[in-house]
Amino acid sequence: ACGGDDAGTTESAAVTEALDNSAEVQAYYAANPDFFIFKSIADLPADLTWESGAELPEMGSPEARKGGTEYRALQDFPRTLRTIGPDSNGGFRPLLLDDVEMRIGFRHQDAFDFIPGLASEWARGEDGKTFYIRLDPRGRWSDGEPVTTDDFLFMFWFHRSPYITAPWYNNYYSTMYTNITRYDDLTFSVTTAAAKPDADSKVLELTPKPQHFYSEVGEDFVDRYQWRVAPTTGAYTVREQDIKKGRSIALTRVKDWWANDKKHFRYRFNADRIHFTVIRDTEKIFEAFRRGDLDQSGLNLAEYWYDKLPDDAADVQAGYIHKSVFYNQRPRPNMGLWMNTARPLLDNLDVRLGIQYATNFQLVIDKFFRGDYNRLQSAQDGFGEFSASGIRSREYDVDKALAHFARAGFTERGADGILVNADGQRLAFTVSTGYQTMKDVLTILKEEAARAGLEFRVEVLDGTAGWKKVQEKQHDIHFAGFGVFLEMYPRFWEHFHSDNAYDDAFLDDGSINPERKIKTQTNNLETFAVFEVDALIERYRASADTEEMIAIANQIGNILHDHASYVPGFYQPFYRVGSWRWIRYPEFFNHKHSRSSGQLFVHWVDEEMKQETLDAMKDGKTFEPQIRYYDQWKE
Amino acid sequence: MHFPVKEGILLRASKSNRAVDDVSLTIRPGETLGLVGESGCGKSTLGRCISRLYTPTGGKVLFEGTDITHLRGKALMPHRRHIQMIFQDPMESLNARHTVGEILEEPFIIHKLGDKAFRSQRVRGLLDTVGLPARSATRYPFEFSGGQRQRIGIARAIALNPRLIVCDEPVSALDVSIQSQVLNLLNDLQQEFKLAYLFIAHDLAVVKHISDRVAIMYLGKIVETADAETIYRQPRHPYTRSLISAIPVPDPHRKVQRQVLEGDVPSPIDPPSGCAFHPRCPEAIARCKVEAPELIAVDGDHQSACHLSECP
Amino acid sequence: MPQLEVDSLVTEFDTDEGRVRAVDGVSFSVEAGETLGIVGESGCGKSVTAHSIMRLLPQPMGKIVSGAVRFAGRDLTTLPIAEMEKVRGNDIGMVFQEPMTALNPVQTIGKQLTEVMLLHRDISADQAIRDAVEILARVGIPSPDVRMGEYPHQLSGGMRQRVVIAIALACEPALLIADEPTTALDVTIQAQILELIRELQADMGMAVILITHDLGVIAETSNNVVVMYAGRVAEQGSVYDIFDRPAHPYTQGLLASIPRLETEPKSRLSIIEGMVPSLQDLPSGCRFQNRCTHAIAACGEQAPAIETIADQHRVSCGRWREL
Amino acid sequence: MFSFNPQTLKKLRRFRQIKRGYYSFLFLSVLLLVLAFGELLVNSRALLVSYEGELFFPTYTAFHPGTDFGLDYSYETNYRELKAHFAAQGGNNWVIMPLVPYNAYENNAQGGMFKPVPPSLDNQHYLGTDTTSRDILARLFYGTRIALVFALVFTAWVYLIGISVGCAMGYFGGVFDLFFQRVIEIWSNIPFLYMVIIVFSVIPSSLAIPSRIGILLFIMVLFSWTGMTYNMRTETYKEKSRDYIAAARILGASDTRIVFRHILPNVLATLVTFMPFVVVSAISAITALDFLGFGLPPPTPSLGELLKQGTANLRTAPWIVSAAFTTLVVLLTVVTFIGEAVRESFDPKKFTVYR
Amino acid sequence: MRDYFLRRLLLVPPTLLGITIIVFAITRLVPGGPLERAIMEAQQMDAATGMSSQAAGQGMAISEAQLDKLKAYYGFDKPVLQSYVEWVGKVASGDLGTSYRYNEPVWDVIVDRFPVSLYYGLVTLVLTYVVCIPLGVVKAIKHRTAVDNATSVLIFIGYAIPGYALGSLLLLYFSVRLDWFPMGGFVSYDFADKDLGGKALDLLQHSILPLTCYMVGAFALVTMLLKNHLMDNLAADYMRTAVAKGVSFRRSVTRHAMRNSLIPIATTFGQNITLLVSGSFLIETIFDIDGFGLLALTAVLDRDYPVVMGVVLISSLLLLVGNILSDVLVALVDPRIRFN
Ligand SMILES: Nc1ncnc2c1ncn2[C@@H]1O[C@H](COP(=O)(O)OP(=O)(O)OP(=O)(O)O)[C@@H](O)[C@H]1O
Ligand SMILES: Nc1ncnc2c1ncn2[C@@H]1O[C@H](COP(=O)(O)OP(=O)(O)OP(=O)(O)O)[C@@H](O)[C@H]1O
Ligand SMILES: [Mg+2]
Ligand SMILES: [Mg+2]
Repeated sequence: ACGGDDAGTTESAAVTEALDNSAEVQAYYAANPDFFIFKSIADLPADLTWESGAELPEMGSPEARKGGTEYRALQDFPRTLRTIGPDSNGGFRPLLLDDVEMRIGFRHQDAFDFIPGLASEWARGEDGKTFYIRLDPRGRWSDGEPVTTDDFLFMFWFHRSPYITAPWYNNYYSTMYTNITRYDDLTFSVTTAAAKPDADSKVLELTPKPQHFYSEVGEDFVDRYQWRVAPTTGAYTVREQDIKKGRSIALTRVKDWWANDKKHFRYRFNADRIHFTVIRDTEKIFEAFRRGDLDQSGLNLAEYWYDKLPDDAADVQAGYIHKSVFYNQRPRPNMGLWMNTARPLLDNLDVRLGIQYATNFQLVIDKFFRGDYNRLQSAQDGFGEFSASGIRSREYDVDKALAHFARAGFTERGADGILVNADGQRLAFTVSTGYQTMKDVLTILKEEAARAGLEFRVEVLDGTAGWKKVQEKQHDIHFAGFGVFLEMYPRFWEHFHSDNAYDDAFLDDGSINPERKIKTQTNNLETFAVFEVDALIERYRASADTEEMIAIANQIGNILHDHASYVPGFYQPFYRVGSWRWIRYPEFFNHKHSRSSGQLFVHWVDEEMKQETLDAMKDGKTFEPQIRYYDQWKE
Repeated sequence: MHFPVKEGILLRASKSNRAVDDVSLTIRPGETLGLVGESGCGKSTLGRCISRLYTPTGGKVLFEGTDITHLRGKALMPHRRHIQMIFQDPMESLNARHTVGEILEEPFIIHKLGDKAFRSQRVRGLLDTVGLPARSATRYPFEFSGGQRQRIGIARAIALNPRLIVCDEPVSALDVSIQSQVLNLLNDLQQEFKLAYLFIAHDLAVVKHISDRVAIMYLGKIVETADAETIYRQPRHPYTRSLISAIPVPDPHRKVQRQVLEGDVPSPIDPPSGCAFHPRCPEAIARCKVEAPELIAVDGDHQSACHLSECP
Repeated sequence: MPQLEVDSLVTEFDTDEGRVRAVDGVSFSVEAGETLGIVGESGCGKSVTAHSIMRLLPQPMGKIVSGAVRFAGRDLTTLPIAEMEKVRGNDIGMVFQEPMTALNPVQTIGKQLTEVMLLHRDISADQAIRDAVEILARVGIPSPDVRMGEYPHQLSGGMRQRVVIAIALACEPALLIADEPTTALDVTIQAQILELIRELQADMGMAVILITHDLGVIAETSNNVVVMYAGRVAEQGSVYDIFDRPAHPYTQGLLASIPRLETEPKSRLSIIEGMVPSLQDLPSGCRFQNRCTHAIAACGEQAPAIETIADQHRVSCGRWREL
Repeated sequence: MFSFNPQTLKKLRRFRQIKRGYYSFLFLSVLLLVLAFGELLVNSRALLVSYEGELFFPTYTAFHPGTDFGLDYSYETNYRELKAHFAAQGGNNWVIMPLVPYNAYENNAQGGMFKPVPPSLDNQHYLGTDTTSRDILARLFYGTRIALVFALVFTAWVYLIGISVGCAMGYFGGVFDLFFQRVIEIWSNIPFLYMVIIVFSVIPSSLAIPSRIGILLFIMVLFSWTGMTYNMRTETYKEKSRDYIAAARILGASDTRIVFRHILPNVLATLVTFMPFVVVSAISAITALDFLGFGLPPPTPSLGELLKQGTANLRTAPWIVSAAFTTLVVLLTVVTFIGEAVRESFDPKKFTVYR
Repeated sequence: MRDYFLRRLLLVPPTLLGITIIVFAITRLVPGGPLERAIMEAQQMDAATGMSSQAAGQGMAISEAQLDKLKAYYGFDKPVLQSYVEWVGKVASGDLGTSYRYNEPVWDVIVDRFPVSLYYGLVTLVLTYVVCIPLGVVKAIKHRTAVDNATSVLIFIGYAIPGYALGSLLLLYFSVRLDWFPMGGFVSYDFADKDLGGKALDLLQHSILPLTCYMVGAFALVTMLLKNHLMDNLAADYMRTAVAKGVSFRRSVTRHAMRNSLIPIATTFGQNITLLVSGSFLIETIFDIDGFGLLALTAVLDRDYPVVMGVVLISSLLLLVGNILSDVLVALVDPRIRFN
């Protein structure tokens, strides 16, 4: 009954141990009739308002030329070409899946609304949590198979399957959705668990899985699919012959890609080939770029932008290399100090407040990041109205810090200037981090904190050890940021609900359970447990009303600010690149939500210009230098 | 005394080096027993068994009637005082990092005798006894000549008033003109302290000069013992005879007819069958190949281990 | 004409403590077919004298300062090195003091033995091997063809010394210098080696210089004797002169101090008091004066010249006439 | 104990004659002395402050809050600013700063930025600053001090353990020896740096920096003591069979006496020759670990960390790598020269050829 | 002798067991294994790029059961001893397991790196011997002359310089400043497109700096070893015997002293064989050479324990076998050696 049955059989014939899971999949559908619902097209509700997002502006430039090869670097050869399962979450996955593979729809990167991808149109059901989708009949997998409803049904089986060894996916696809209903080959609906305001993104951002390719998914999925390239609906795929393990890999444009002429896509994915060389060291990547081995290089760090490739560098002045800054607006990674309030002293509000005032992030931003970065105001910045409570992070102020520390009993300075209390206890905390690169930041903070009589013992761990430490809640204060992506509203439950701090944090009456135990392996790094906040978070989670959610989010934001257990750090409000002249960007390219210049594939490689530039470099001919600021989204 | 020879993958002791094999001898109080033999025949090993540096594989060492063969630690301490040793290479036997004073003081410290003043007085006394100036105490061994170093070794050996001293080639490393000084000293000390010596050497002339009785050793066994005069006048064992004839005589008029022994000393790991000496023996008979001769008395105190000497 | 004539040989060493004159004006000569014995205490310069003859002094410390070594009419001390190489091993063979270290540990006996033959004699390699086997047999090594392929460590000390002798004799030299060839060996082996040298000398008619500190060996083997003390010749003469009529107090003391089989057991041996002075601080005048029972003030003033007592018998003592 | 031994004196004399090693030794001794009193030379605290007629010597005392000198803050006085401040006031107050008026930790932003600044006499950053505007000279200075102290303590421990185990193996022999030979073979084959890196992450950060350095030291010693045992074992074994030991035994000396009075003093003399090389390897190892980011906990000044910074900023701040490299190489070369000279003076090679 | 080598060989497996069990235990006892790494990668922001990729369900807590499943996948669900025994069992059947990081059999991962390290190892080894042996001879014969002193200073400075530190300086001057050599890597990115000559040139350009770093340290050891032993041998009695035979000085050095002096070099040869393949991870890091050393280092950093175990196993095996090989070599060149 599946579209890819034929292909599946031919494919599996080639493998020694052929497997065919279609029976198992069908049985699973049958065993979960509430989830996998089969109806006919006649059952489709009639009164739906179909949307197509077609009116949203085009992305990319009509000037873009197709063709050419772009040279990029990878820091690490992908550990697998699977996009799911162990080790699949590496730096190459966006190029296989997130940024390339077509979804039902995409958020337009300026407007928050959706543009169609695989779908031609969609509609929200009246329950607010069911979405009806009509697939674009042109939709094809890169192996020529059509994209059908069955690929979506299969997608649920696949993501819920234990074979993929990906508990987060299992979890997500089991709890976020309540059913998928098949109406016909191109029409189906998906229902989410709650009618949240952003339920549309939960559905529209789904990507199908080709059943004909995954027909051999079984116990040995992880190994069997390790290096197989799945057919894609997107513009780029990896050819077998381009996989040079450990050294290089390349993306190649799919021949006659079905969405070649589709609005929002026609001016994107321009280069014919994108070649990735593995260069482990960030320095070396930059050097390779400077030699012209690579076409572009990120210049996010101040030292690169100002020192290593300054505006007056010869190649920049000659116009061979262009520098660009793109400002953006999107949820910000919440880099900052997470205080473990379960630790002695850190359970004292005054100590925490003192730490807030004794932490000089502004200095780091001003002097270390050369004023490029912005101070975070809370752990939930960048969510628009959801982050609009107006709270400001506390400025460095030795006197205020000293005052708070004094209130906590720390009045005397020891011989080295660190405060001690009456018991002779020093005001000293370990500040750990898993980011080797942030060592300098912490040492600056340490020096500054010492003025306020506070000692930070800096501990730079390697990533894994650092993560383990916070997951086991062994830290005093940890410097980290959680990954964020483009979504509508911030999450509170993971970081601030008492469920993630203690087992049975409170007794029924809301008083503290004296026997509670710290819960490990959660993201509540502050061991934050406030009874009222629990209630707010629960309401927030349940709410379908945007306004209500905004109100609660801001309310929680204020409480968190007062609780002072997170010292907001900094964020980078832009991304910066250096690119050789032949890498072209659309004239007014900059999208509000984009997180990197390559994410949308709107640039193109101008081979003629490349030749021209190379010749010019030989002859000493120069061009107009180009240092561009795309600051329409600067806050 | 058998030294195991370890061989094979698992280092099992498959054979043994019978360095000293079934040797019986007695040393009477105040007497010198000379022990002569070729290199590697087991002289030192025997000496070291007696001074309990080695624990013999079999047999007994009786000292003044006490079996000291298996005594260890504290039990051995009283006997240690009474059996001392002088070594061949005086430099080797003195700790180069200690002053002569420290070296001579050590016996008293180990046996917890006297206080500091007593000890330094004894050190001076010892130096005097062996004919070294008192200021030697603050010097290091390498600042002395070979003969002087040997005197230091001797001083250490007599420090505790021992009754037996095992002298392991004490003069071999010394020059002729120095050798006589040391021999005289040893003789004087014996008179003065009523010492018994086991005097090991391979120079028969020296041995004869200093010994009351002499034992000749070949390949781990005693082949002949007798008092010093007898053994030169009437050697019974063919090996003894060839040894004596091999000694170069410092007299150009006496051109001796030398009886040169063929071949080398065999290895004690696989000694020849029968009499160990038979492959080199000029007088060997068929019986020598199969049967090892016993050490038997041939004439009073004179013992010999040769089939031919049994029925003279 | 004597086979070898050493004339006022002076050899010095540069050491950390300064210049040291190890051999100071030594003269002697050897006739073909004769044996010259050199005796003396350890360190008195016997080996240095021998090495000087062969110009085998360790470079860059050792140097022949003056004197001549005339061999078959040529002065070896001034011979160009290439010429000297032809003399060594070919005209003069040398047996060294330590048989244990004198052979290259990683070359077979055969190789080391044939090397000297191939260097000096115009023969084929095969011939050299045949000759080598023959000479090994001659020095009394059993199954020489097997031994040819063996390494020095597989041989006992006596065997090794025989190999060294074989090397020294391989080219039938006119002069053999044997530097304490038996010191490290057992009495019975020592007798074997001495016997061997004596036989070979008789066969080949070569001159032999035999260095030893064992007066017994000298008495048995030598025609003439040189007694050295602290780098100088104390006395020299025929073996009978030295043993019967020793003129130098040192020679006398030496002869008196050795225990002999005839001496009374446990009797006091006469001794030479004191010890050899070190070459760094030699007394002025006679070098033996500090140990000499007959020393008088004059001995400390001037070094005694070597004087001829009778015929070959010469002595370097200021008071030999009175004693 | 053996300083009066004429043999040792002779060795010392020979050592003095080896100019390269001897001058290196003098240099290192001076360096150690200078480093020991480094606070007087390289420090952000003033040597001497005269304030209102009273003299202050802040170098080795507890910190003086700004209020002590009439400033309005309670944290440690910034003496450089104080100096400028007093000068501006023009009163009788004055400040004498050390030669290099910076400590190894403070971020002294130049031109308002934390970034590497090239060497300059004007701002008294004689070797420039590192990426967070810390004075390179100060960091090198204290980094060297820590590296040297670390290496010396490391060497001491390696010797202590190596000697004890090796000596016991050589002395007791038999099963004990066999057992430890196995253990050591296994232990010494464990890749040292990898293990340090892996184990490194166990060091609890709640400890103060000195304790963490101590633990690092412990781990490093744990994985490197084996090298010493081989020599020690064979030396002991050799020494044990010598006659002077037999003599002591005949006198009734106990094992402890033999080991401590006789064997050790004799063996140690030869082991001394390895010491500088152990120091070299310790400095190299700790620098390599720092270079990889697994060494001394930040912000401890360290050569390896500077070297790492330097390599990351080859293009923009070549003075960092140059300074760190030069220091490291000079330090290691000096110790190597000493080592070679010590070896040479303990075991002079006779140069003799026969021509 | 045969017994000796057999015994040595028999001792290899238990030693390997000992080594691996200790390393295995350490990898288990130390926090932050591959499991944590997987979880971290799913959740923590990547500081370098300032972003994390988007994974469904990210940030959600996962249940115990699901965690157990991950543990099982990474093989962390069993007690140390049991998993060690399983590992040994697999190794015995020739399977080193699968790398967490490369998702390839560990053996393949390691074998991939061999050619690179082998290239550097071999070239270093050959160059070292080619340079050091003549140099050692010259130094021995010209002891305490200007030549000797000057080369001593040079090689000791070389000895003192850590290779990786030199590497960074060389990079600074020769690659960054002068642009004579590439910044690192084994070969250029476009190596495959070059012709044979171009390939050779490219390889040469890439190897000069790393080779320099590899060799500076090795020079001192081999040269001084040879020099000291040659000096001992020059002064040896058998040299006097040789000269007394009429052998010329030059011949006596080359025929007699040299062979004896090469014995200690043979002793260290075995260890150098290990160097052949193990490489120095520091130098490989600096020059970004994807060899065995870098593999080992990244495996440790990545907590890729199967690779760590594989590397430890193989390098220890090589070292042990190398040592035995050294002994064999020594026994070959030195007839005196009869191991017992
Ligand atoms: N500690 C030991 N272990 C094993 N074998 C030994 C030991 N000591 C001596 N031997 C062996 O025992 C035999 C006798 O040795 P010993 O030293 O007693 O001979 P020696 O007669 O004293 O010789 P020399 O005259 O050379 O001193 C020799 O074969 C020697 O190799
Ligand atoms: N290479 C050298 N360097 C310095 N001094 C030397 C050297 N060789 C010998 N001498 C000195 O020359 C003197 C004579 O040494 P020589 O070897 O000739 O003595 P010898 O009579 O052969 O003694 P022995 O009987 O011990 O062999 C000794 O004092 C010695 O210190
Ligand atoms: Mg002996
Ligand atoms: Mg000599």
